[in-house]
Amino acid sequence: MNKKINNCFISVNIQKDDFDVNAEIKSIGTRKIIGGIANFIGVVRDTQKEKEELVSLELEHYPGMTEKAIITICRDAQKRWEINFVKVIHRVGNLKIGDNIVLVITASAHRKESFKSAEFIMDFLKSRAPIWKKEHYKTHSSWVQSKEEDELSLKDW
Amino acid sequence: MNKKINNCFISVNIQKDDFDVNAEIKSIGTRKIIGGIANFIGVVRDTQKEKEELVSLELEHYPGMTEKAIITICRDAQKRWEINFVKVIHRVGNLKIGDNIVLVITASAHRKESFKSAEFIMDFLKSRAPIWKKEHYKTHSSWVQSKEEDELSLKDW
Amino acid sequence: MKILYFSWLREKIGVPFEELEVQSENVHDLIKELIRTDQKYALAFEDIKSIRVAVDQKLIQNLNVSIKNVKEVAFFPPMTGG
Amino acid sequence: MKILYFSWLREKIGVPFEELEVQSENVHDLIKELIRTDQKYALAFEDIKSIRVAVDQKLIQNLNVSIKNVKEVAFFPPMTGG
Repeated sequence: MNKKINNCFISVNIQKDDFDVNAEIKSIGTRKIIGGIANFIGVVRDTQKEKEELVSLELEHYPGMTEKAIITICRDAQKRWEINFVKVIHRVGNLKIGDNIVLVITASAHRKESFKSAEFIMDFLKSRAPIWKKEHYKTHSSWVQSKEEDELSLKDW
Repeated sequence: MNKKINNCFISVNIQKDDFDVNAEIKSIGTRKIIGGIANFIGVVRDTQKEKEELVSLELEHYPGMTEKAIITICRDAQKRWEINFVKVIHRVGNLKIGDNIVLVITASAHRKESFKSAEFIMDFLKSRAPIWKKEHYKTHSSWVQSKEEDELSLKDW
Repeated sequence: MKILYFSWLREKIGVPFEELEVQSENVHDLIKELIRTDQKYALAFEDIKSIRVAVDQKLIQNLNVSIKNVKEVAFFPPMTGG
Repeated sequence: MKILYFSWLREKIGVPFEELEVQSENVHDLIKELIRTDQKYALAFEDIKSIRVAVDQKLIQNLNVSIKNVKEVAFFPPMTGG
């Protein structure tokens, strides 16, 4: 889903496939007015809450709404900071430890704006994008519970 | 220059050549405990302070000291946040509009720690790494002046 | 109306979505209506505070939101994206 | 002792570095000693507040820092990295 609002290009993809960071950075296109590109990659890690090792992380989402919800988050970021490019790729399906989950790229004339907007988008993705994670272990599975701190951290923005 | 302190791998390179973000992210190696990778790429932009277009940006540095100064910044970041990997590549020489200048990668178990440490390192690079920029235009050249705001922003940390 | 369930709510209800003719005029009544039809809904909606609702793919804050002329209503636990 | 200059200071002095036998015991005196030897130093060090100093590749905050047994002293304007 691609949108261009107030000279800010917003692109959101929900996909099973992995992403190529170089290619996504290249997709920014002309860099004449770009001074800073902030990137964040979320990675499947073993939270080590359980005695056994994580076998896989399953990501379920609400097709249609996920894209819209993320576009809304990106637009909110774009209202607060002067950014020229936002790209969000969120993977769904079954992932393994070390796999990429999510990519957020923001590009701006200024480093602060790119950093803040990427951090803002990541914070809101956590509890505003209709995506749910399930951890699969050898002997059992459990849905990841939302963290109160994630919801509270939104109030700092 | 590579160092490993308290389980944090720190790598700093000053080079003329461009960098490959994918390759640098791959160099993190094992990702078992990594949940977030923050990246920042600084890009040569035309600040449009002058009537004419920027022809090139020349970066001069203090060989030997630059690496040490950046390692010190990375170590300071590592004292404040739980990070497992820091990579800084700073280019020197003659660059054109749109060229990459600097890459900062930090990897951590948690997204906040990786974001904050990357932002911290970028802020300190601005006025603590012995690097100087000269803007070349068709008819004249001028050294980039340090910004008071860059020095002041360090006090927020 | 299309009613969708995600995450453990989907598992408790047993289907990802269902097409239902409903009488209710708002979300609150819809939940009560569902609970009356089958025990599985009563179990799924037991802890209503832990359930989030989207009406036509928009998150709502209040169960009194009208569902007249609405195409889909989705129920799910707090999101864990990112 | 190796004395290095960077950015516009290098341009004003005309060389990136020079090897000098100096008498001074601290940075402050070294600057005065240089200024006595040639007009170009006087011009380069005119606005001393805008000049940063590194002794053996470590930034110093105070010009009274000793330069005894020091290998290199570098003078440069505020840095503009990143």
